[in-house]
Amino acid sequence: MQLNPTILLIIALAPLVGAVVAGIFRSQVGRIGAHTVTIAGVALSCVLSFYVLYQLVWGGAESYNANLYTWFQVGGIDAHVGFLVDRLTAMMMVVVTFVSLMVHVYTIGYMAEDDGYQRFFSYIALFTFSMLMLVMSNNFLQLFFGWEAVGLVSYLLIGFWFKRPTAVFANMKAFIVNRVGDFGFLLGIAGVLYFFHTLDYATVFAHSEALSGKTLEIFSGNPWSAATVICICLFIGAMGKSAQVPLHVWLPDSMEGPTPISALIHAATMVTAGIFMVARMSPLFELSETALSFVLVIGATTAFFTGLIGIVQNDIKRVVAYSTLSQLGYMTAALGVSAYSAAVFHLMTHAFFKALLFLGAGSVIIAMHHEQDMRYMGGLRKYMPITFVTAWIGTLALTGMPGFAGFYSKDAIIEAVGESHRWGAGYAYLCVLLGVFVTAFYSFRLLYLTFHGKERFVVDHGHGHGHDDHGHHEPGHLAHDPHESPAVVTWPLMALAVPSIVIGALTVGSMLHGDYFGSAVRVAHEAGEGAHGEFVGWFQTMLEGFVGAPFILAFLGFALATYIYLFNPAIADKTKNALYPLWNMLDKKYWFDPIYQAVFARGSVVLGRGLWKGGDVGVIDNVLIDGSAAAVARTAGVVRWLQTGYLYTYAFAMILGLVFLLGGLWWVVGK
Amino acid sequence: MMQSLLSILIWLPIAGGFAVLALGTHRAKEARWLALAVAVATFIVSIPLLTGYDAAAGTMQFIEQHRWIAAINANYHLGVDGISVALIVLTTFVTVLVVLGAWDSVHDKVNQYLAAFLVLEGLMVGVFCALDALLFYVFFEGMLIPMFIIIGIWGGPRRVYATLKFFLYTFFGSIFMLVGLIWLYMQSNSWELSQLAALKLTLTQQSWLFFAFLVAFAVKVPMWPVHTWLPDAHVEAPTGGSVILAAIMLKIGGYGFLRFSLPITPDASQHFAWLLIALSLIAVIYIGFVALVQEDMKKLIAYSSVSHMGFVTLGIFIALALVRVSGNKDAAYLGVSGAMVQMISHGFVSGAMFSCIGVIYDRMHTRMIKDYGGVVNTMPWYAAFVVFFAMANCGLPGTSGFVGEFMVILASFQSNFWIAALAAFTLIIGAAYTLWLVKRVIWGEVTNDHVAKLKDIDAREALVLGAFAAMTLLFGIWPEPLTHLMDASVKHIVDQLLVVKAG
Amino acid sequence: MITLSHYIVLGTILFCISVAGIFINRKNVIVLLMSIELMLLAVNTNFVAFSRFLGNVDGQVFVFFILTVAAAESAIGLAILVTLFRNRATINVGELDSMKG
Amino acid sequence: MSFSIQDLQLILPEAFLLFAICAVIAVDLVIKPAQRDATHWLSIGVVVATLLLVIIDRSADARGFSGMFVHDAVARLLKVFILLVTIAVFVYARTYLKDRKLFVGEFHMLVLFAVLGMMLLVSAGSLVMIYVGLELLTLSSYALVALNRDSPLSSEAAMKYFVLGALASGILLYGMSMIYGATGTLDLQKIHAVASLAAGSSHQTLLAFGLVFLVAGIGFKFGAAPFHMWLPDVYQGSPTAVTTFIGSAPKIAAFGMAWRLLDGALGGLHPHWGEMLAVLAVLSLAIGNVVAIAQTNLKRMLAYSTISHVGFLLLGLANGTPSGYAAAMFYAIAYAIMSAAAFGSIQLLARAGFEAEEIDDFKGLNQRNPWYAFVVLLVMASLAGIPPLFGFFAKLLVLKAALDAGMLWLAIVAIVFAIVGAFYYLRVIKVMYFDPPETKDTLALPQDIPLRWVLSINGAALLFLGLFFGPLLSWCYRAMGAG
Repeated sequence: MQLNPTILLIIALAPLVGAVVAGIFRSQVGRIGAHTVTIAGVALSCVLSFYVLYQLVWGGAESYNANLYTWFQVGGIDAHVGFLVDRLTAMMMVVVTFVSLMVHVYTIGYMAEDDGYQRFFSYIALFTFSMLMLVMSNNFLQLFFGWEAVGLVSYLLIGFWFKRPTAVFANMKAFIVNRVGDFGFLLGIAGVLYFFHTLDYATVFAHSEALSGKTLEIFSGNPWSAATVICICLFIGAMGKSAQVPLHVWLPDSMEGPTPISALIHAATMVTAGIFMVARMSPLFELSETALSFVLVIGATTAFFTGLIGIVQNDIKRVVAYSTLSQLGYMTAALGVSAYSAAVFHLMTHAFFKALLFLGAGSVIIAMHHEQDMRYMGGLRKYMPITFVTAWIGTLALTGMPGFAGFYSKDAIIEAVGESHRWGAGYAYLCVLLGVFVTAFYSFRLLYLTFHGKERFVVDHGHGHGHDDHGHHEPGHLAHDPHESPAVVTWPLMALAVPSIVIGALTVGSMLHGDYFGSAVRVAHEAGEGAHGEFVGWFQTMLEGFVGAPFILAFLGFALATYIYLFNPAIADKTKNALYPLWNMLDKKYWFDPIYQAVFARGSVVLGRGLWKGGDVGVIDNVLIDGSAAAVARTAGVVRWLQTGYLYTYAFAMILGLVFLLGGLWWVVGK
Repeated sequence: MMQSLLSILIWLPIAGGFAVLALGTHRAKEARWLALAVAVATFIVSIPLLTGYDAAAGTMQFIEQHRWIAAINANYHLGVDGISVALIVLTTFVTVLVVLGAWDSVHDKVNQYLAAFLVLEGLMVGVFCALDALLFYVFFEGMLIPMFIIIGIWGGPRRVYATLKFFLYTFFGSIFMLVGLIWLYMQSNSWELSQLAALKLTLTQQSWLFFAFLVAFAVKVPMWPVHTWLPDAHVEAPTGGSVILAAIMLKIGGYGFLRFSLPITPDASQHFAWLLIALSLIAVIYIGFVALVQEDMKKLIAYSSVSHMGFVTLGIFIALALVRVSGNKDAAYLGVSGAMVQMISHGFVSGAMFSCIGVIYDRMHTRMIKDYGGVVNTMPWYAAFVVFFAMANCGLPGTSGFVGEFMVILASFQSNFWIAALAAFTLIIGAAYTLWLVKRVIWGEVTNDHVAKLKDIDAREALVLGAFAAMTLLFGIWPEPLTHLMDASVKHIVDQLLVVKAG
Repeated sequence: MITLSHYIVLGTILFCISVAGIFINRKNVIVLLMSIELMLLAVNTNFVAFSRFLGNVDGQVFVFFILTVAAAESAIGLAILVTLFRNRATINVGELDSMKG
Repeated sequence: MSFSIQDLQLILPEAFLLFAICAVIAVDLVIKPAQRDATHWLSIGVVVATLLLVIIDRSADARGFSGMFVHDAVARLLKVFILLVTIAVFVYARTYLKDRKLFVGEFHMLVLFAVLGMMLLVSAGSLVMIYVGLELLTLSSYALVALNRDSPLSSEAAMKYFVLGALASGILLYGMSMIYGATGTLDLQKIHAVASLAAGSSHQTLLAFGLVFLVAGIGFKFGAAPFHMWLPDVYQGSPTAVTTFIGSAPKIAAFGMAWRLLDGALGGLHPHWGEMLAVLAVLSLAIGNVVAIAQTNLKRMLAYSTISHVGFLLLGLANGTPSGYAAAMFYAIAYAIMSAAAFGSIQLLARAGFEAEEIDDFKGLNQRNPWYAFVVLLVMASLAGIPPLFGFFAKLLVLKAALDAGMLWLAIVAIVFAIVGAFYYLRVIKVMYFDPPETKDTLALPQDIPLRWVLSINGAALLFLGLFFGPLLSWCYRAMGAG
């Protein structure tokens, strides 16, 4: 049977309608109206997404691929807007709409006191629309549209509190760094058009083999494999969006935005767009070993080194942010070893538990009156039990506690990387293994610093702070006791906690070992696909997990964290001083930001000023334009004095002319 | 009516302009309404052009031909193809918005101001539909005086320098074209563009002509390095002047390339395509960096205009490289269509940007970025528009700003990876200068109490900006109508390129 | 025997003298008027000589015209001279430079 | 030598003009100074009548008085415009002269005589006629320049003009004598028959000398560099009314003379005088345009601009083909009309005790009187050669002629200097439109209705003739017998 296009259209447009209503008529609809309409929209598309998923998986509907309308048609080249909905898409749709819905609800509580309430809802609804356009696209053009549209919304949301200089810097940074990625992405698309004469997925993937053997002469003399060039270009786009080293610098800063969007955009959905895209493009990537190795190395590097930074962060959100970076690294590494399904699987599980962690952090932040520094927290478990429990669940999922969602996906990735013989796999394997340890360490550190230990904040009653002042008071001082967040906040936490536990166990079979994705992802040589050995069922796998190297490493991390932060906090500072250079390097995040700032930002400004003052003003204007004008004027000033005013000069000039003409004629006639 | 539609489009605004002029300097109110009426009427009259034009054919339509000067057989010969139609409607549309935009912001000699714009409108329409080289030249040059006056009277402090620079620059460029045209006339004894295009010319002759035309059109576009009049002109010009300048006048350069350089000197154009491509890329990148460091908002947008127009010339001349060298016609269509879409889109976007700047200039009387900051706090709706147009300016998909650049980059890749890469660099640098501007002007805390006193846009301004925004969005989401309108004509032009004229 | 060329040379000499008189003299305007008369004289000489040697009277007729016009010319010249003197109280060529550049 | 009635018919306009002038003199003698207007309107009437006579005369081309007087299309065309421009000159002059107590009969007499001279000049058939017509024109001009007897500048200008003019006509005459000596005739046609510099042809030297002297004389009449020096001083020194006259109509006459002499008589020598004129053209373009930039006095600036325009005109002439002559003729007419308007507007602004001849005197004219600012705008734009104004098409045709003659580089030079030239015309527009007026008081324009109307028409004509110059152009072509 065929999927109903109208349903798909509704799924995509319902959030957009909500966004427009809440945005344009913000004053008319008011706060209630704003969140009602947007939540209604997102809820609708969430429900329908589940329906579509059901249809595809159990309803036996074949995947849908059709154009809505022609975007442009020039000569033989045309571009369309349309939907391609297969199981991969459906899964993404579900993840996106579900998490988005949770975040919408959560926001009611989180932004309760913000006067940008309607604006915020309009933005996140708009984001949902853009993200859906991205995942549902059936061609590269629309993909790029969604790609940049989510970038725009992320720009707007990071800078949501536009009064904060840090926020408006962060959003510009995010957009421009993403643009660096899109630069490559666009070239990739151009390459696709060049070699396939179409932007339509189906056609391109169907003829992807046509690409093998084709070359592109980038540097005259040595032709490169076209596939490699195109795939690397496309992947550069993914690096921007999915914050892979060295284009990761924008993601930590993006935490300037309100926490709900950190959960939605910068953890669950948008940042995984890169992963999704590469998985989508698997038919192309499979054509280029080089490109895949590139992907692998980048991913592994991100997975380990950004995780390290998480250890030294004190801002609760930033810790989670760095863990996100590291997890994205895992997914990318999985892609690099052609374990697309593992990557997407991890993408899904990660979406749930990372959203959970972020929202949990947000809940803590509410309780702490927008104090985000963990050094002023501690012992919160007794104030906010629900948040406490859910946070634990999220952490266990993240660290890969066997049985929890993260375990299945992460193990699959590690396994795949381990089995791979691709160039760089060895290095990658090392990275992802160590990464497990690091992940466990910073995750539990976060838990302990936040919920356990003794309270490091003082509650000074009396001068009544309202909730509305966003932590302008001196750090660690609260107006009144922290308390559990309202239901609209805790319900989403619980709602996300459930999948964080079970989703892995439920889907591992079909996603990794079954043929869930069908033709959506294509793997050239079976060896690439991870864990294709016998599948022994989720429970068995869990049990095996307890003896696997990853679990041991994770446990070490957990143990170390427990020892240091639960029992003997003093060690933390001791080690810090002992390993100061290392600590400093991590604290400075490997000096990426200062270097980029100095080289690119400053550099371009200096260059621009040089070109402007030197080239435009200096040479072209002053010398050529005004210069010649001045020259003419000067000549005029001189020549005019030939007109002396004396009769005899005039007469003399005439005679001179006469003689001159005579001479001239003489010369001519003489010849 | 239909058969003299173009004449009406040309002479209605001009006549209206003189009527407005005749009202005298003291009847400002009447002048505004009359001018608006004329502008709207012209726009309405231009609608049949869209509906009545048979895009599938792509030929010259709405032809009007009368003897003008028998002695040198110059004709009053008008006609439009898809390209002209698009540009003409753009002209009539933008003029309405300019008249509206000037409603409260111009108080000195209102009638002359509006009259100048109406006359200008007529002349610009004339440029876009003249099929007789001499007639074209007359319209082309005729525009100088009104613009000279507009910048000179209602301009900023350095207006005299700016307007003289503008005038002499353009005059310098066009007068070489004049010599070229006369020479052509002597070869073919006709001013008919079609006849000139049919003329057989050696490569040397073509090269001379090519450069004669190049000077004229490169100055108008403007291409690096003859662009320096533009920033000054824009900075000093009144809002309306900047809008018209950016939205339409610059297009005349690109239009000229398509109408003159390509058909008349195809071989020379191919021969020197590399040069033009290089200049276009310089415009995109070099100017991008220059725009980055501007302290004056208008100057910044002016430079970004230069940078964006780089895509127009790139698209046009990449097509030559494609169709002549690799015989890749589809890509060539893509390039030229991209150039055209870019022109139209830039008309909306840059016009909108300058209108935006005008809005706050009317309130603060400064264009210096440092005098602003945190405008969003006092003018949220305005800020929304600015951010939207800023996104369009850095080519966000979904806005028309993206379409043209996208097509041109795709086309360039078909010719050479590096050309595409350098062109695509605009994604980064364009975002950088635009968003940095937005950051410094719109976001942040209110920086000074002038900003604190700002009033948000009123209905009229909202109407103007809204109209621009609607167009930008429409062609961003669905450029097909636009490309369809021009497709056949573009094909026609590109196919002409295949004709080797050099005997 | 005096040939045509003698007359031509004479005319030329006269002409050159008069021209020299005009731009070498930096003193007196009257001298300029005289030089002009001299120039016309040179011209007349030419015409007469030519007409004589060509055996064609037109030249001599022309001379009458020239003489007549010359009279009128010098009349006007002197008149201008008078007004000049009235206004400037000088007829020194070197002082007639209030307009220049 | 035999008079026939046809001969008299040929010179009917000139004859009428002559007697009419005498009549005007007589009338002017008897009326009281208060009734000077009578003389004024009478003079205008005379010119109009003459114009009518010229126009209605449909008789075929002919040569009268045994070839002394040529009656052909060119002559008729030139006369028409000489007379038209003269009418404008008279109208512009009235108030200006009255304000300065110069509204005297002499002005009218002298102008009319000058007109008579020009009419004879343009239809001269022999060197004698050329000389007589020329002298009649120049002598009257000398006197006109000195019209303001109490002005040091005027008399200085007059003296310079006189001396140099006399020198020039001396040179011209000397040239004529050479030609005469070489060809043995004064009749232009006959000269044309025999004159040639072909090697070995008789009297080569004489002819060469004669040619050069003639060209020099013509150059002076036009005011082409390096024979231009008189022009700025005379334009500046003489009363604006007079400047208007000698700056306009005589250029048309000068073209007539040049054409009769160079083409009519020495056509065989075209290659040589063509090159000479080209040289003069370049010099004039350069000096005229460049030096004009440095001027602050509008009259003087316009004088230099005249020089540059002469440069353009000579380009057309140098081409030496009928179409080239037609272009040059068109240019001469266009220029005469433009400069009449230019000087006319100066007179419009001038008041008693205020000459309005400095460029700054035009400051803020747009605020004080938009319409006349617009007229001046038209004039300046037209002089600068911006379409769709008359001046542009004049330039266009001349450039075409230059290219026709293969003088590409000359054309390039011409346009480069045209760009330079545009600058100083724009400066006038700038002053009128962009600068604030120096005095707040409302501009007191003379209540001289004819002046206002004629000036407006003259300005509007620049636009109208720009758009519809076809008939005039084909008239020029037909007159020159060009295709």
